[in-house]
Amino acid sequence: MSNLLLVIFDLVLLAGLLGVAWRCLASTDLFRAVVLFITFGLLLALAWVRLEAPDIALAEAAIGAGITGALLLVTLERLRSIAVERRRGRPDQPPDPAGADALLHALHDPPPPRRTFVPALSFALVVGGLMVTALWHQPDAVGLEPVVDEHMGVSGVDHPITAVLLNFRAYDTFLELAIVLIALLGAWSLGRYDRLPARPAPGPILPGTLRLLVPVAIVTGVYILWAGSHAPGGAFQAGAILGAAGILLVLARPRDLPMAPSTPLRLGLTAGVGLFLAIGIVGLFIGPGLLGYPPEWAYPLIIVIEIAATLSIALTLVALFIAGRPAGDDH
Amino acid sequence: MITFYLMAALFLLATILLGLIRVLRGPGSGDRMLAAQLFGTTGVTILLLLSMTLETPALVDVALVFALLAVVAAVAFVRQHGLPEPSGTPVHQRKNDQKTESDDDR
Amino acid sequence: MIANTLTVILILAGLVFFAAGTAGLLRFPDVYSRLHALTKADNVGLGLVILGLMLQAAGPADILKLLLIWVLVLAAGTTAAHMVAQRTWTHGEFESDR
Amino acid sequence: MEWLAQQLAPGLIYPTAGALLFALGLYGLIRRHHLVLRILALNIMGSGVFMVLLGIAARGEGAPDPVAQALTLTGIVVAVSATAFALALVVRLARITGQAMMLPGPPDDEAPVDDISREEHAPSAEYEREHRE
Repeated sequence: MSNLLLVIFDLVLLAGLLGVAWRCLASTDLFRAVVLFITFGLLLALAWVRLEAPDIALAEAAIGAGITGALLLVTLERLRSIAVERRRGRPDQPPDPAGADALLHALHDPPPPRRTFVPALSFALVVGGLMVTALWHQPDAVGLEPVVDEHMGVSGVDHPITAVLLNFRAYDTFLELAIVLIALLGAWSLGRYDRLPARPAPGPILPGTLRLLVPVAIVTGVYILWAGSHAPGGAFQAGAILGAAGILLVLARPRDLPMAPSTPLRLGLTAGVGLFLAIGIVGLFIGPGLLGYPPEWAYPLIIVIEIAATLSIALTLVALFIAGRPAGDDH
Repeated sequence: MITFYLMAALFLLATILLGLIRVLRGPGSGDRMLAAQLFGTTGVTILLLLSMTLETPALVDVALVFALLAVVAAVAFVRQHGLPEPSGTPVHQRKNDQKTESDDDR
Repeated sequence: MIANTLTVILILAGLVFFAAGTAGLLRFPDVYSRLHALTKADNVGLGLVILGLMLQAAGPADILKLLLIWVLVLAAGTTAAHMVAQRTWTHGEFESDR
Repeated sequence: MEWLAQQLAPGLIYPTAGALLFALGLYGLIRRHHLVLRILALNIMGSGVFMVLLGIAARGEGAPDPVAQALTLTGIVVAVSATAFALALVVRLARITGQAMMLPGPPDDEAPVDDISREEHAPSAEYEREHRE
């Protein structure tokens, strides 16, 4: 009975996911597309739960609920304000007659031309069909679970995913941190941050809620980080939670953003990558190899790297949300 | 008991899918945002029920994170479009024929 | 046994509130009434389910965690409802659809 | 009933749905013009890939493959950073050209654009100035 119910749950969930994704991509109103995408992230977290991946569900919860939605909504606001500015004209520039069009297009996308329907559909169907066929014919394999299980003793932690992330495949995680940092450098190379034209809601409600939520978020982030050594949790999830808390602060802040001074900010952003690399290089000389640790030192080293990585991920996510170099940082 | 939890979770999933009609129809962005907020709470409840069904206590942490960050999108929503100047009168009290500055913004 | 029965009753009551919230979301005429249906029904619904699950919890830590979740959702729901209402009041209802 | 439940095990239906999500995202990526929608399409494609990975990892008896889960975890964080960077690029593009869509081509490109009128996509003065320099 409960097996059958689980199957029904899966089918309803997947139908919902596909339906939401389809309506999202078919929207002409961008705001509607964004709200549907937020819902998509929620359903996705449920799907990860059903696939026995609570770690991923945790990360999806923090990123889907806290970061992506806010990022998309604020991008829409930026596009709208750019369109308004163009229509009105700026002090150094007369109003742009095409501005009215731009205003229309900033938050609406006209339905796509009929001409592209057949080629796009057939291409997507062929690709999807090939993938489905390949997946159905793929033989069942045990995967790497037994191998990981066998080596858990030397990993220094009790949670297999943390062991894979920070020990067995540490180079993946190291490069991942580097990529996140590079994304931030890319965003910073585009210029200084745009001050959002909108104001936060006046009144005591939002500050009061923040006073409750931000401390709880910090405690939860630290708890998730600590839990990572023996249960679902770890640096990525904790970093995402703390990053979301930072984004909440940025959003609620009137006008001026609470940017950290330049040097500590940069140190914090690079702490994860830097410490990881430093410990990895030390491992090359006195340990088993590059990015490897001696088993008896593994636990403390992993904890140190995780703390630094959490800090860096959280700061980077907030900086990516602000999208732009801190003001007064040029020379 | 487990069957009961599962049925409850399935019911809540169905309410989410029904609520999607409101996101699709709108008509205002406030309606859409409200629906998303309801989905967040329903999702938290589904996670709690699933944590009993699948016997995975970690799912309570996932629910905790969802509950913690449920407000972020709503705060971003208020910033989206922003609020008019403090002197601005509520839309309901404006005259229809009088085009105001913040109407242009839309 | 008694705990199980109570859990079932509480969760069922919670589901009724969720159903009412969804019905309100779909059937009520404007944002303000939808808001009202949704935040009340929704938070009471979660509260009842959480009360039901507390009876099944393994220890005090789990009970506290469940309680914290409820408090957080209450705070988030209240704040979100207030902000959506305020924004709708100052901006009008239909500004998203031109 | 039990037979049906076995046929529809998560290890099979989730990867299938993942592949469908990927195809759906691809379709949206090709058809939609607005860059934010294209970024959403890319994210949906990425979610499909994650679902395939995790679905295959969950196949069979016993605990799921932790390596696939760890890779997906890093993938999600990379995806959100890339999304943030892409959105920053879109805002920058909109600031320069006044459009958040793909432009049909450089200003002097005479290639015919039949589906969208030239008028709509005409690059702004600022864009032309930057390209002339």
